Amino acid sequence: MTPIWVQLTYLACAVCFILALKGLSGPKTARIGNLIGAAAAVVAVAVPFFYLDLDHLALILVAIAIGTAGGVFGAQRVQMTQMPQMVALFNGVGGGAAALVALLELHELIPLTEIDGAVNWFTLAATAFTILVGSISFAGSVVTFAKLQELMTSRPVVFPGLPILFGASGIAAVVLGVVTVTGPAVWVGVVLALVGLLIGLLLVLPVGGADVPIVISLLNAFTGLTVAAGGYVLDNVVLLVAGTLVGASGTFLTMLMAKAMGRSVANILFGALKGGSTLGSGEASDRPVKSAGPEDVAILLGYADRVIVVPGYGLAVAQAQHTLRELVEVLIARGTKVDYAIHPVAGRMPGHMNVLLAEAQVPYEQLVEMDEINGEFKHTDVVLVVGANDVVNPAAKTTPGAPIYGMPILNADEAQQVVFMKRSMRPGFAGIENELLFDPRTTLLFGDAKDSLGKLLNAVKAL
Amino acid sequence: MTPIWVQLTYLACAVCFILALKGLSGPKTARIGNLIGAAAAVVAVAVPFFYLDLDHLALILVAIAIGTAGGVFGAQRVQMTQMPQMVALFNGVGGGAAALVALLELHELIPLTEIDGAVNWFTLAATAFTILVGSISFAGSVVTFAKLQELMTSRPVVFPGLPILFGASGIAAVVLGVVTVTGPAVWVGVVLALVGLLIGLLLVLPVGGADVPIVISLLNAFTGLTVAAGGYVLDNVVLLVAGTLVGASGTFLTMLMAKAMGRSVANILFGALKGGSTLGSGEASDRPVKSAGPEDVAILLGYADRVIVVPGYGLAVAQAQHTLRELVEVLIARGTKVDYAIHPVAGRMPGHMNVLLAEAQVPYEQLVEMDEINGEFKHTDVVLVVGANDVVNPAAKTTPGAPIYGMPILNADEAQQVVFMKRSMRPGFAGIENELLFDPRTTLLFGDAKDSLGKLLNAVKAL
Amino acid sequence: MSEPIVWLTIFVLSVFVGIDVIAKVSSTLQTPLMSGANAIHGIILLGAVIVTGTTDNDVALVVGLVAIVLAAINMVGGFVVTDRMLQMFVRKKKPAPAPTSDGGAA
Amino acid sequence: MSEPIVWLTIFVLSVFVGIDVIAKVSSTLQTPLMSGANAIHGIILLGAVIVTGTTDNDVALVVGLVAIVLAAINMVGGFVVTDRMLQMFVRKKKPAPAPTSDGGAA
Ligand SMILES: NC(=O)c1ccc[n+]([C@@H]2O[C@H](COP(=O)([O-])OP(=O)(O)OC[C@H]3O[C@@H](n4cnc5c(N)ncnc54)[C@H](OP(=O)(O)O)[C@@H]3O)[C@@H](O)[C@H]2O)c1
Ligand SMILES: NC(=O)c1ccc[n+]([C@@H]2O[C@H](COP(=O)([O-])OP(=O)(O)OC[C@H]3O[C@@H](n4cnc5c(N)ncnc54)[C@H](OP(=O)(O)O)[C@@H]3O)[C@@H](O)[C@H]2O)c1
Repeated sequence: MTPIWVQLTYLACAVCFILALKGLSGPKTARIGNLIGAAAAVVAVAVPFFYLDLDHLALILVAIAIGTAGGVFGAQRVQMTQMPQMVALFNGVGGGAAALVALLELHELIPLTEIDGAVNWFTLAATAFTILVGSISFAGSVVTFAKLQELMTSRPVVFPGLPILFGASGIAAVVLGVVTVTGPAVWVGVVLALVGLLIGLLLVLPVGGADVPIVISLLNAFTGLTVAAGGYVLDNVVLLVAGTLVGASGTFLTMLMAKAMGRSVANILFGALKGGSTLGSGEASDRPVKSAGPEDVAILLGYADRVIVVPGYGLAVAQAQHTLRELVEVLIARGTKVDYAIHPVAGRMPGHMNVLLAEAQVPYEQLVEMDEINGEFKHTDVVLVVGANDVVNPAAKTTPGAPIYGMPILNADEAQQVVFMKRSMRPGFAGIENELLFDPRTTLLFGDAKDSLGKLLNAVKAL
Repeated sequence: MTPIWVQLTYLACAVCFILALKGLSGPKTARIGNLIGAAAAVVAVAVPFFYLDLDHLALILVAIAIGTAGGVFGAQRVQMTQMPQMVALFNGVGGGAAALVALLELHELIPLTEIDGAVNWFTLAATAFTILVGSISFAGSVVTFAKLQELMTSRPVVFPGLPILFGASGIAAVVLGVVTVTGPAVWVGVVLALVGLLIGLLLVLPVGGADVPIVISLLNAFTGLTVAAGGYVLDNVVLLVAGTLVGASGTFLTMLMAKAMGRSVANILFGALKGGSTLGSGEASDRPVKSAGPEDVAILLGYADRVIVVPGYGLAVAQAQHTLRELVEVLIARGTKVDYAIHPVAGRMPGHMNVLLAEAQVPYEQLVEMDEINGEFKHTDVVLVVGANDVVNPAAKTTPGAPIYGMPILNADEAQQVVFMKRSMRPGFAGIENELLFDPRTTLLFGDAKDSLGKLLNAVKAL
Repeated sequence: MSEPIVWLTIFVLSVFVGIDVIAKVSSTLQTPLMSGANAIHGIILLGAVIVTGTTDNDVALVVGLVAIVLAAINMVGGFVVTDRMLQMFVRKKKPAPAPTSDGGAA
Repeated sequence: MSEPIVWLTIFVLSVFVGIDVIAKVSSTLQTPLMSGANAIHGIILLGAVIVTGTTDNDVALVVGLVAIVLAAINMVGGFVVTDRMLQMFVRKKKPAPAPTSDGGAA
């Protein structure tokens, strides 16, 4: 019988996790929420050392130390733009850990199944679930990491037999799960884990690079559910509650993210499988456009009263946020009113632009959300689009059938002048042409955003 | 052992109650939410008839039939303006039922306490809690009913020994509670119930009439908690979850309501006890004002382009909502733009004005919430204040220390002309003078709102 | 987990659900919400039925029957009155019976 | 209540809490929220410690230690990285280091 104080402590930790999530969803309380979660996690992990007579104490502590060091190192070193892949990696190892724990638990349960009624089928089913889904989450997260870190192509990977292989491994997983319940054996669990790895791979390979953040969120929810199932197996309420919280909120968050991009989760996952990539083409257009040099653009900007900057994924790629901030500061010093228009899905993860610009110390007040700023474009002299594309593409309003049709966009097309900074005529994430590039009021400034911004900055200073 | 299907059904019912509350908090889903709750309640109550071998079946069914008839009769007959007291009454009988059930349960537990370890102290404590708080809720609700139905004075009732008596009965309740745990006996439970009734009485007597709706909400939360405790004692999850839901959401709702009035719950409950009434004076002012007859006001209204109607408690008292709707229809037909400005705490319960005007078939679109309409007063020719007072009293902005200071108000004082319809110069609920009555742009139309509106209607038609 | 802790856990979680679920209520709906919540705790009827149906004491039977009547009033009356209130809110969304309203109040 | 039903009840309630608790998140905070939730499921470390500390099989011990390392990375790394992200959001509320911003961007 677990002592009462232990159970109460676990319950208190579970409550803290609830408060942590609650805190994390508001801007003022987010940081303290995260700290509450961390404190609760530390307390919960410390508890078994006090009431259980644990073997291998030294080894366990060393393992914790290694993991902690690894986690801190990775978390400190990662750049803001690499956040999504870092979260993916952390999530993957968590899923892996859950699968391993479940395998060990299966190993311990097997002798007990000899005794009649000592193990109910539900426990075995939960164990199988954890092994399977934990492995899926692990493999899937590793692939997402590889895609985002550009260790492999970030375009959808599809091969002819994929749907069949996927179906077959799904059936195998179900069969193995049933076997785990009816005639449990460790090897069955191990095979189940391998099948899980395969499924994880097949699930994420066909997803296009830019959809990956949504898949990360989904796998995050998966891992939460495995932890919840693990909590059931281990009879531990804090695992159950914490895992379920993450599973439920993660699923909901995934749907929120997908909605912000005007997509459904099923479409993201299986779009490529159903034939046809989830992305449009990646080819450059060869229609004529008006391009200009930094000096011309500097004059446009230097004598504008009102400028709105639209940052996008390219800004993150070019790591040009600091240069951009400098440029904006110079413009403001010249008396121009400048704001940044933040589209909710600009970049490759929600809040990407906020994080990026915050890193460059851009004052919070200058970041204006889409709904607030959309009315101002028509009174704006110049919109400076830095590495963004889809978030200002009028096709979202005008072209039914386009992959982004229906997504709310920034009304850059209503401004007097639009300047695009990009490297080529290649389309953005959605792979469709942007009519705004060909608009007579639009000027293109080709080149890497960091280079261009540097030149632009000098040119503006020289005015 | 309770059959699994029963447990699952109970759990499903508990989930339905969650969905019911969720539904009830959104305008589009409110009605279906209520129906889901009702369906779940019926199913849950039906369950024991199928799995338990209940005695006294006929009597039980008759009792249910009587209660159902009573409930339906009361609910159908009640007028919209009497809603608060009806809710209070329903809540009170619920609390009473919970207390009685707990008394019966205590009676059944006593023989078991002889057996070592058969009954844990927590169960006895929960039983005592239910008896006490159920009785408080019953007595308190009956007093609130009497106050609102004007069976007794609605002003705070305070007598010299009240705080001492209150304290003494509190101590008695604690002692009896401890006795119930240590040496349970039915008579102890009965005395505890009586003490609970006394506490309920003493708790609500000092509360001023207009604060009563908040107290109803609080007692509602109390009853929820007793039902939750009853669920623990009876080992019934649906009672536990449903009761806790109501307890938690009721407490939260009470705080929301109090906040909307710029008060704290403690202040409402104990303000009168702490010496000094919770209300200001009820005396009429004798400063000079400008008053006019219906014909003059009809001319004002008839030739205005923009009129805003501010309904208040007096409209409910006078039952003048139908006449008011007619007047507004006539004005609209004449080409005037007319809306109703709905202050969140106008009247005597939240949403009072919505319910009242909805009863009179006023189209939903004409009811505009405070935040939306507050900007329009300055472009308004005439504001017609019908039986409202505190919700347009500028003292909320200008007089620190006034009981309503800090409460957001309708900016009627920004309009070109203000017409007040009231019977006298007596103040509103908060008992403080309203400077707006003495403003040179203000005209008073004295008399019962129904009479005055009738005359006004005829006068406008005759224009 | 031991029994009281189980119940405590369920209680605590229900508190969170209870608060979060109504956190977004507009002030207009506070009264129907209060009334609906009031109806929900009428589920004590279930407890009253069980206790009454399993007693063999005459006084207890009478008390139990009284409890059933009271609880049924609470439950049934509560849901009916809430529905009546809500009917009024919802009814006049589009088929508003005011032919004159469109012209002036749009 | 029987054990699986208890767990089911706690599960169902936690689902509601999990959804309601984040229902109001702004899109800006979605990434830190995802990251924080990710850290929370690192609590599987607790399970890994218990399982590893009570095994007497060598292979199981090794597997368990691996699980502990992975889980600790998840948990610790998750909270640290979330804090790093949030630090950026919060830091520049008032002491904004942009002396020029007031004049033009107000
Ligand atoms: N935020 C999220 O949560 C999220 C998650 C997944 C997917 N998405 C999707 O991502 C898209 C985001 O839109 P977006 O407008 O930010 O990005 P985008 O549409 O992908 O466009 C990025 C643009 O940046 C340019 N670019 C790339 N590297 C550059 C560099 N080094 N210097 C200058 N320009 C560079 C690219 O053109 P060149 O190649 O010609 O330079 C491209 O036109 C949306 O479609 C959204 O649905 C968002
Ligand atoms: N809504 C809620 O949830 C709630 C709950 C509790 C308390 N309250 C409080 O109640 C107040 C509500 O403000 P309110 O402006 O609606 O009401 P109020 O300030 O109480 O004023 C009501 C006015 O109506 C007049 N009146 C009464 N009967 C009348 C009749 N038959 N014909 C014509 N006039 C009549 C009264 O003046 P005469 O006597 O001179 O006629 C009085 O000036 C606020 O202070 C609020 O905090 C609200």
